[in-house]
Amino acid sequence: MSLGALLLAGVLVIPVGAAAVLALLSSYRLGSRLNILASLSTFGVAAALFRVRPEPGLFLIVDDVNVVFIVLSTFVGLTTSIFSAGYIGHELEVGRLTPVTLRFYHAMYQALMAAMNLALVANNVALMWVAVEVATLTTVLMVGIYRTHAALEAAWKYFILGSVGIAFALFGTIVIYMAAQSALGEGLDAMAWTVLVSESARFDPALLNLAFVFLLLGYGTKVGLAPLHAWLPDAHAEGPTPISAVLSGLLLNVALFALLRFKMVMAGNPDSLAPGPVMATMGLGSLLFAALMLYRRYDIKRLFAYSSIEHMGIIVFAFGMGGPLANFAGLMHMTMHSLTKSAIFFTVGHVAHAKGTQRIEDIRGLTQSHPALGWGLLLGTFAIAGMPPMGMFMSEFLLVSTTIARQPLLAIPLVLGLLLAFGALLTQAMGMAFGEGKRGTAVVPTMLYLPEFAHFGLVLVAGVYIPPPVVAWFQHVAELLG
Amino acid sequence: MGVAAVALARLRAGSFVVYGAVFALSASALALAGAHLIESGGTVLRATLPLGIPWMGAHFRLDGLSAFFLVVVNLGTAAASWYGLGYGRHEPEPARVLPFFAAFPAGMSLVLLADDAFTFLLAWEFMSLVSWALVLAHHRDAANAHAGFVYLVMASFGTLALLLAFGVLAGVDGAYVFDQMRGRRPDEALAGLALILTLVGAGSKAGVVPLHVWLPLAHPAAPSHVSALMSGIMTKVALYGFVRIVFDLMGPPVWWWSVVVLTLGGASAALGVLYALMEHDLKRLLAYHTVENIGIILIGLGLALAFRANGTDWAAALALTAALLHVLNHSLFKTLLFFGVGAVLTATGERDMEQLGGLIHRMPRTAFTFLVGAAAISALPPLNGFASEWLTFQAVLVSPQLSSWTLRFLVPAVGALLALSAALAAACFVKAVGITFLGRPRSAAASAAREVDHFSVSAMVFLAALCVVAGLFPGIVVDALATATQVALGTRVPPQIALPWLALVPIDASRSSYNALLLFLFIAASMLLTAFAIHRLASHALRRAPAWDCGYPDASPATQYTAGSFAQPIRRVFGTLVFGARDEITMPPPGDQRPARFHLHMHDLVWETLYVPIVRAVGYVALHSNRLQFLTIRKYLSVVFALLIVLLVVVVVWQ
Amino acid sequence: MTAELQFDVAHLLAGSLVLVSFMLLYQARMYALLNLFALHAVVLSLSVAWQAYIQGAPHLYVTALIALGFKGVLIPVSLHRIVQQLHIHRAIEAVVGVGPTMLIGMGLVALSIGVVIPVTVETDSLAREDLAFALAVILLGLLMMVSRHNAVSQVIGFMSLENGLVLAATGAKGMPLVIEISVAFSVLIAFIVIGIFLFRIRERFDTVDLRALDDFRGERRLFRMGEGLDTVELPAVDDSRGERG
Amino acid sequence: MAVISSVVQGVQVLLVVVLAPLLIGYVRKVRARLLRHRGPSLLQPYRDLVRLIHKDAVVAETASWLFRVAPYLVFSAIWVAAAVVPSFAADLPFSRSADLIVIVALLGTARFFLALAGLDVGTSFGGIGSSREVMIAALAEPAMLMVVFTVSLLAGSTQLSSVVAYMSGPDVGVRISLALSLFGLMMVGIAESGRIPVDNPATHLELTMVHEAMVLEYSGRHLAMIELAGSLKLLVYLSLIAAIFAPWGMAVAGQGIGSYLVGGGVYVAKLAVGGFALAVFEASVAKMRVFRVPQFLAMALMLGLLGTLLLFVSRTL
Repeated sequence: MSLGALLLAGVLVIPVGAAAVLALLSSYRLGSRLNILASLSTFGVAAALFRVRPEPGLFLIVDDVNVVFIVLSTFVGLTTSIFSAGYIGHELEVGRLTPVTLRFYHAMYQALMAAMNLALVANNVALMWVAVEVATLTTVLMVGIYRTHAALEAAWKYFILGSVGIAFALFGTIVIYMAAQSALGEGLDAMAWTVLVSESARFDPALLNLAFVFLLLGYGTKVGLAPLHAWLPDAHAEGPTPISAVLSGLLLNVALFALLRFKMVMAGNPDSLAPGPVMATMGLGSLLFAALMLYRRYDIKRLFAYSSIEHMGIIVFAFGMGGPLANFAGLMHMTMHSLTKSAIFFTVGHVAHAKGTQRIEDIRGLTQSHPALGWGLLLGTFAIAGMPPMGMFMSEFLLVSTTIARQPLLAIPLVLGLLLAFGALLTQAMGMAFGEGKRGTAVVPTMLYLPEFAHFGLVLVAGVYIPPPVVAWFQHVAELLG
Repeated sequence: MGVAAVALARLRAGSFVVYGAVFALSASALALAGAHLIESGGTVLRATLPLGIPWMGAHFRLDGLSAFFLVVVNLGTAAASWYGLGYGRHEPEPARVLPFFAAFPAGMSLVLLADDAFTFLLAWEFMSLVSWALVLAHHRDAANAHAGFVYLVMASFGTLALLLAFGVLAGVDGAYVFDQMRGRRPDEALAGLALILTLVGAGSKAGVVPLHVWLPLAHPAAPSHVSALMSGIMTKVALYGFVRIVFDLMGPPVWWWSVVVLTLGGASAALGVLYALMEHDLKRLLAYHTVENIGIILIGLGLALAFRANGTDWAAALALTAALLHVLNHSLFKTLLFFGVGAVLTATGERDMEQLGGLIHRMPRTAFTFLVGAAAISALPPLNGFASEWLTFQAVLVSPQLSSWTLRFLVPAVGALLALSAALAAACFVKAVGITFLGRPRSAAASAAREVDHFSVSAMVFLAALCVVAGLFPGIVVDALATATQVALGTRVPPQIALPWLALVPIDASRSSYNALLLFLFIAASMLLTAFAIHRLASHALRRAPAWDCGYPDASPATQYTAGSFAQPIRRVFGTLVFGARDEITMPPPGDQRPARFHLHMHDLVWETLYVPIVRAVGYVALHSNRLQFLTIRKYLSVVFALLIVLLVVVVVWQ
Repeated sequence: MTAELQFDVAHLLAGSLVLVSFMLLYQARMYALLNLFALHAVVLSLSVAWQAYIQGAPHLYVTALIALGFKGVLIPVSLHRIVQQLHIHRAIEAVVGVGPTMLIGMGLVALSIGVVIPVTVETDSLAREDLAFALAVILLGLLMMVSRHNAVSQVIGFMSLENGLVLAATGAKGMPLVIEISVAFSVLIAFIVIGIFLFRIRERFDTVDLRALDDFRGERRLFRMGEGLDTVELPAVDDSRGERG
Repeated sequence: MAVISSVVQGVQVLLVVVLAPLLIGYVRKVRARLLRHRGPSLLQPYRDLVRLIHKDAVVAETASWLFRVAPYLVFSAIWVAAAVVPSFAADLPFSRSADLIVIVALLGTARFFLALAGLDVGTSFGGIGSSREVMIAALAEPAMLMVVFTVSLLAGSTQLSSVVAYMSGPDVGVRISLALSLFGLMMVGIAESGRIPVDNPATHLELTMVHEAMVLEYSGRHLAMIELAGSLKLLVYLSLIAAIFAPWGMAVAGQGIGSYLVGGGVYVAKLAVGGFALAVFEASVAKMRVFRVPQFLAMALMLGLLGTLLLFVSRTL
């Protein structure tokens, strides 16, 4: 068993094992420590995958397409675990969580990590489907963890819509298999994504189209594209903040990643329906809709949940546009968004603790009362709005400029959406950051700022400099996406 | 960018060090840029860093044009930081000013040095962001928050427009480096689109009507030395963007481009000064004057475009030189004037003219420098403001060279607007100086005012001196501009330095010439002569007595003319048209005890007709799109179902 | 036995599954609905078993057994008990009348066939026909979910949808992981049923017993669940936050 | 050569100052005669000036240094402008240093400081005066610039000497534009030098006065300076009109002393005619309300602009 295979196994086994142990562990302090430790080791192993890779198998694979996302998700998993260690302590004091639920919480957290890693490294489309479903179910359980009516409602809504999405995705997968099986014959080959991509030219286009429609709707529900987004805001708003961070930062990415793999399959087959226009339309729709919804938000977490929808819209639009520039922009935007948005949710969690509320009206003058939080929130808002020198500026630069050059008419709604969203976020963020702030409210220990500012640091650097290997991977994926 | 690094590194050491460092750095940068502008003779320095867009890198370039604007930026920055050494002490929350003050000039210089679209826009937006933070330095004031919001939204709107323009110029294969763009020649329609987008983008930052609404809100909100930078310098950086893109990057112009530019310029010039006349808040007044002067510069640029499209490059060089000269001059006196207002603000805590008066007795130095600045901005010879407007008029008078009939009729009309705005500007500054500094104090604060610290005063004196020098020796400045016009047009105006008595002869002597130095000498000489003669030959006795005031003087300062009453005649002439101004007087019948009341109703028509509807529409749609948030799960499922059916039908139809 | 006999039987079974879906759609009484669903499951397991037989794929028998035992027996019984315990209305009120529902259903079947027709028949037509029927069953199940107010009938709609999935999965020759998938789905459905039981859902999914709305946060203060904005008074388009000032 | 021309320049500089009061006295005299009065003697303005100069100046306590400097500044600005306008001889050395636009601007400078001085003491009258003054100027200056445009577009130069050369040359025909701008310039001149119907130099009635209200606080030598400056201004406008629209008989360098004498005679004759016309006009119209003045000047502005635009038509026809 080669080193690469060991590493790959590590990425999956460590979280699973940790989940088992955490389920048994009663002390929550120990639990949170172990949680961090497990995430750290997972991240270490994943980072090692940059250097050594296992030879691709029919079930699991590590290649240019997913390695960046594996490392990214394990990294965000690590920082989130650090954040949640501080966060749940406060939750216990307030009494919204009990040690028992915390046991469950930690176990689920690691299970979620395992599921997402599996979804990323899966080469077998059915396996990927299973992994995504497991991830969804775990998040459903965690969203409902507060047992409040609102939380249960959110979880239930998420669950029902999610299950329908899962069913669609499964049907799509089956049809893909049928298409492949007629060309490649029965067996695992017809489910191995690598084979699908390379052979898709020989598949039956009609079946591919049918499959893509269902896959788009199925995984699109997870991505949170309007009008399939209904679960997303409530799930973000009512669940514990670390989970909101993971949802926005990682799960959306994973679902989108699954979608991308099938887009590559479609791209391989000239006769099949071009997925581009459909995706571009849905992306623009989500962007505009979410941008408008940002204006009348009263709950800070819901606000940023809608901004996630908006950005998923941008990304899907980018991939819908296609072409080297737009695809590169989309990939870059995915990465930047997951870093930024999770960092924003960290900040929001602190803010909610410091001010004791999630209502935007009740949060005022942060830069005065909690400078680090206030400026952090502003920094996050600007990063998410694509202000320089943050990373999203580069992706939006590439996307907008290539759009006007290729499809001038599409540039209008795109720019309109960006501007609307920016205006909304700016009003809300300025209202919270400036003005007269009440001092004396709870203070947050500086050490807890570590994760968010680590993320912001990365985003800032990426805005002006991306290491060449990452660029090479992105460009390779971009060309695969066609 | 070095400015930011160093200054931020030393931030902890307090405001003095920061301002000192910024001063030192900008002064040295000024020296370098100036040296390059004069000595280099058009050589171009390039640098490429492995930053920015990976496969492209960040390109930087220093040529005559950017060198000239670097001079403008760093001159203003040096003055502002020197001024800040004194003014900054009164800052309640320096931590909200210092880092951004240090980063702001860095952003502007970066814009000037950028040589690819990405770096350019990055620096551009960074500049907006930092200045936004400065606008919100006093964030408790709700008005400032509003100003900051409007400003940043307008700024990012402009950036998006520029981004689109670059997208058009860069084409499908993304040629973002400026050299590649120069290489490509987009067809006429696309180039026109790019021009409009550039005009919107750069114009929204420079404050071109009707995109100027943020300017009178944001500039006053910031601390005064920052207002000076924003109003005097940043708007110029925006114009640099316009010149760089339109003259340098885009291909040969088409005649109708200049029609657009000239129209907007004329509108900005006239409307800006009218707004300013109606304004009694000193900083807002100055901000509106920025709109006016940007309009004047834009007229120059439009003429340059027209002549270039017409093939008469010498005239284009003249017009562009006039515009650039005015860029420099306006940066000088606008910075000076904002410093003066800042001094008044520190001395009295008042920005509202109606509360001021008589300051010339309390703060003579400030008053004098402000007077110089006012005379310069009102284009009075022999100061610098007149030199550039004179050149612009000369450019207007070359218009018979144009072949397009539209332009032949448009240009004199624009010239009329230019003349009108010049006259109104003079009126406006008679008001500003007269009500603020002359007469009798209208409030206790004004009568208790004291002259400000030496740093501030010396900064103002320095700028005032520059205004005079640049006014007396325009020829030298024009020669220095030659390298800049070379970059933009490939030609220049004939060299001036060799002319007798340092005259200014843009075309040839029989056509027009202007000699500020001689004029100044004559005026000074005759003044001294007459004064001397009269004092010597006739009486020089002087008696002080109470004001006569036609026989019935009134001690109360309230009986003086106020800014509002001063502007009333002009308001009656223009206001009803432009602002829908309506004054309503309720005069109780004789014997009635009630006091008579006077109400003035004015509307900002641009704001009300252009912006309010947009805000309303967004609010409405946002409100009503919320219905989608609260459906039942079954309804959401139905939506999903419907979408599925639609997509399936699409597939069926497509197959 | 000849190919066409195999084909005919498979066709028959799949077709009858669609038929049962229609009956589900038509059925308006609770217990009858449950029995019909049991029938649905039985037909499914039969067709799966038949597929196992003709494809010679023994693992499909497992799937058939799971379908029969879990969905044919376990779920219907538990649903019976839930209906009794929660005193759910015996009559199911539909959103749209039966007639229109039927028409829509017809349209859906036509659509699914239209989608699948262009598939070039280098694959054996068996898979193709199966696919068409499976798609029809799925769409009908979804239609049932959106056209019924009653929670139980919505669950049943979902499960019939899932039956369609299994039908498709088994129809695809030699598809791996079919068992895992069916197990996974059974888990999912179990979750739903338990959820209904836990949350005491009487009528609709989204009314999770709204008796005590005490600690509602965020939007809920201004917007009540499941209601449009029209019934809720909002601050007028407010410029105070700086759009206009 | 250069010596002669600079001597001539010097003569002109002195001549304008000497002639200005006489012009005022002449206009007053003619007007008085038209109104069947005898009127004061032609030399009365000189006497007034001398008297004022020898009185000591009374300055309000609230006045600042600006108040005392302004009169000299105003006077010398207008004086320089007067020295540049060709009166009896063309292309003098000064004229190279300032063209028509500069002349307009010089008058503007004078007005700027005078208006400031009006505000300096802080009385209501000064305020009325200067606010009305700048309102008038805000329309008069662009109108004048339009006239300048027409003329210099026609002559292809803003240089007065070149303009004179062109206008006295052969290729200037009778043009509608010129007529329009002549009227425009006349109206501007009337408005700017504060004559009836725009302003009444002889009144102290607060509702009507503009210029007088502005200088109300002045006395002694300061007042003398301002009076002299005012009369110079009138002279400037008259000689501008003369130089542009009636450039005949003007001496050109190198024709010897005789031509200069002739030129001087012609110049005085032109002034006499202009002053007479002004007096007749003033005697025949009534002072208009302050808020009809803008319409009067807007008319002038329209005339100027119209002249400029028609120029293109007539030139291409």
